[in-house]
Amino acid sequence: MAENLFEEDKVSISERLAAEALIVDVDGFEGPLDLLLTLSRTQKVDLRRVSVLQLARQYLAFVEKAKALRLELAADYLVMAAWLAFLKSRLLLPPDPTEEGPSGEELAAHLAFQLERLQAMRDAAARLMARDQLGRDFFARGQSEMVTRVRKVTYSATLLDLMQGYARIRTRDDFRPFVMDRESVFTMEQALERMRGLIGYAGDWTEISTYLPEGWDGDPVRRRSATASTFAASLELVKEGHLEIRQSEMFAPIQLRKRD
Amino acid sequence: MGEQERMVEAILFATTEPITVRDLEARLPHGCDPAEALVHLRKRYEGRGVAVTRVGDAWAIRTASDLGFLMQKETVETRKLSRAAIETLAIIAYHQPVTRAEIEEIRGVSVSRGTVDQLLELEWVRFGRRKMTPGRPVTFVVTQDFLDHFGLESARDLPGLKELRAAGLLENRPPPGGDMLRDAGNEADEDESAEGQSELFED
Amino acid sequence: MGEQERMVEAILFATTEPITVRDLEARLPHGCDPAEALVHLRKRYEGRGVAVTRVGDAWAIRTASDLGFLMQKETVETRKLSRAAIETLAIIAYHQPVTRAEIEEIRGVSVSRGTVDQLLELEWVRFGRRKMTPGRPVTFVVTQDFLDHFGLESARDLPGLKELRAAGLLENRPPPGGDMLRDAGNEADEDESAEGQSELFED
Repeated sequence: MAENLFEEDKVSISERLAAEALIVDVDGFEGPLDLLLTLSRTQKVDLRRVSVLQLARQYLAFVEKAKALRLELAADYLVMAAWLAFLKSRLLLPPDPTEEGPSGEELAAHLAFQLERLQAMRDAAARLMARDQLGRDFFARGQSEMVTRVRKVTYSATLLDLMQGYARIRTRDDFRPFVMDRESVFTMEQALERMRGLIGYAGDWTEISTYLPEGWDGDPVRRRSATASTFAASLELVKEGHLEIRQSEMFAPIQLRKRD
Repeated sequence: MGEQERMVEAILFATTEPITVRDLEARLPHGCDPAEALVHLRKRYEGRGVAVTRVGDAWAIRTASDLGFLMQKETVETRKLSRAAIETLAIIAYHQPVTRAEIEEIRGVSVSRGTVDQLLELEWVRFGRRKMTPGRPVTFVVTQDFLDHFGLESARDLPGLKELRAAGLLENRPPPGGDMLRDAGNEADEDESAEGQSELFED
Repeated sequence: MGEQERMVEAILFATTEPITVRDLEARLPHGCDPAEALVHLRKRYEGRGVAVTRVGDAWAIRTASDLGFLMQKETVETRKLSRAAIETLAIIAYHQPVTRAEIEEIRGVSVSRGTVDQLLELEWVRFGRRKMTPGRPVTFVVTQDFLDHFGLESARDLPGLKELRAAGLLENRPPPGGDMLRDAGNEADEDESAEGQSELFED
């Protein structure tokens, strides 16, 4: 009990500040592995000797804290939490000889390896960027000389141009089946045939919309096509002298009547 | 070699314009004497492939005059390949061996003669085996020059659609409102509109 | 000074881009041996204001890097790379040829589209050979421009490469008992896992 209190005290101020910084900065992490790496720094040991068990506890505590503060954690943070909880139980419980799969130690060793490798790549990146760089520390020729004017045109293109070009075509291609789609088109021939069969019954003025074929009045695309072709067919029938057509004013209903 | 000479050498090499003694003085650390360094440097380059030469009241490093013949190849004008040519080239690379009719089908527009001629002239594509289909049409394939130019080991190493998508070069879905545009394009099946349509969907 | 050395010197001075031994050979009169001339030339420029440097298979003259302070005027503002882009670049350089999935495994986070796109656009990375694993995923490798930019003779000269290799940190060690972590990670990102699956069925 006394020891616990002592521990609590030691943790205070600086580490608590660090923990709070973590919470506030959760968006600043590039995924759970990055967060684990940051947490591992508080252990102040060589990454090869990092205590994965302790790390798992720290991570789970972090997730709990984030939950308490009602911070939204991305799904992969929660997946990692679940995995670490599983790992923790494997590390703490005596191994069950009947159970299949890797031991807790193996899983822990791999996680330690991943952390070490990520840290190594971070260091490598820093060393790379610290190198002398062209255009900053050392320089290419300022005046590339082209003395004799033999004009020869060459064409250049980068792989990126090529791929973007291809992507452009293929994106268009994705829509192709739709572009070629003719199912929703009611042709004028179809409309004419239909109207010829129907006009025998059109004794009095009747709205053109009633002549639309069945099943073509729901979907706007189909409706538009059927309306256009029915109208065109009507005009054709007027021209042939079979029909009369009228409209009282602009946008008013168009009406048809059989011509005797 | 004196430190000042080194510095003058580096500046002369890297500047985009011939540089005057006064400008050199301004760029060198305080107390340097570029005029003297230039004299030494000039002597050092005597009889070499390049020379320290005076251009008006400024200085530059230039190719030795007897070696001008080596520079002829350097005077090339590079132009960007047209979009039609790029697209045609891409289709050949991804679908080879491919016939002209197939290219037209994929692009949705007819392929002008000039486009293919240009690619043939660049030696980026060549004629492949004839297809065993009616008419035995000729096919196109890409060349070793093509692979060299684009830094590919083989045409199979070209990234696929999924990889293009992953690299952000290909958008997953048409932009919202794409339906309407598509219908509009549909009504006129001409080359022009197909071309225009693809531009609408681009990016 | 040999005539061949003079000619190589003139050509190297005239261009900004590194030039390959093969291109040198093509430009020099028949029967020249640029490789040998380069060895001499390189020695001749040791300790000078400019240096003959090797960039992959190519050669270029660059100013000595200790004189960078003189060149403020020539500096071009380079686009600032994000931390993700820098890390991804380092991973590609040290692990090449490396697949996107491997990069993600090392970083523990999915690689955003823009990141690879940016590196491709800078021409610091390019697509390499496909991996002979299921799905034949495309790989990334670094380019000559990358080497040139960071003053590296070859990718083998990357700082700390040997130590990293000796420590086993460049290995692609599979997790014990299969892809637990990665599978879990994939579930979080539907798009990504769908991609992984469909890649298996590609071709």
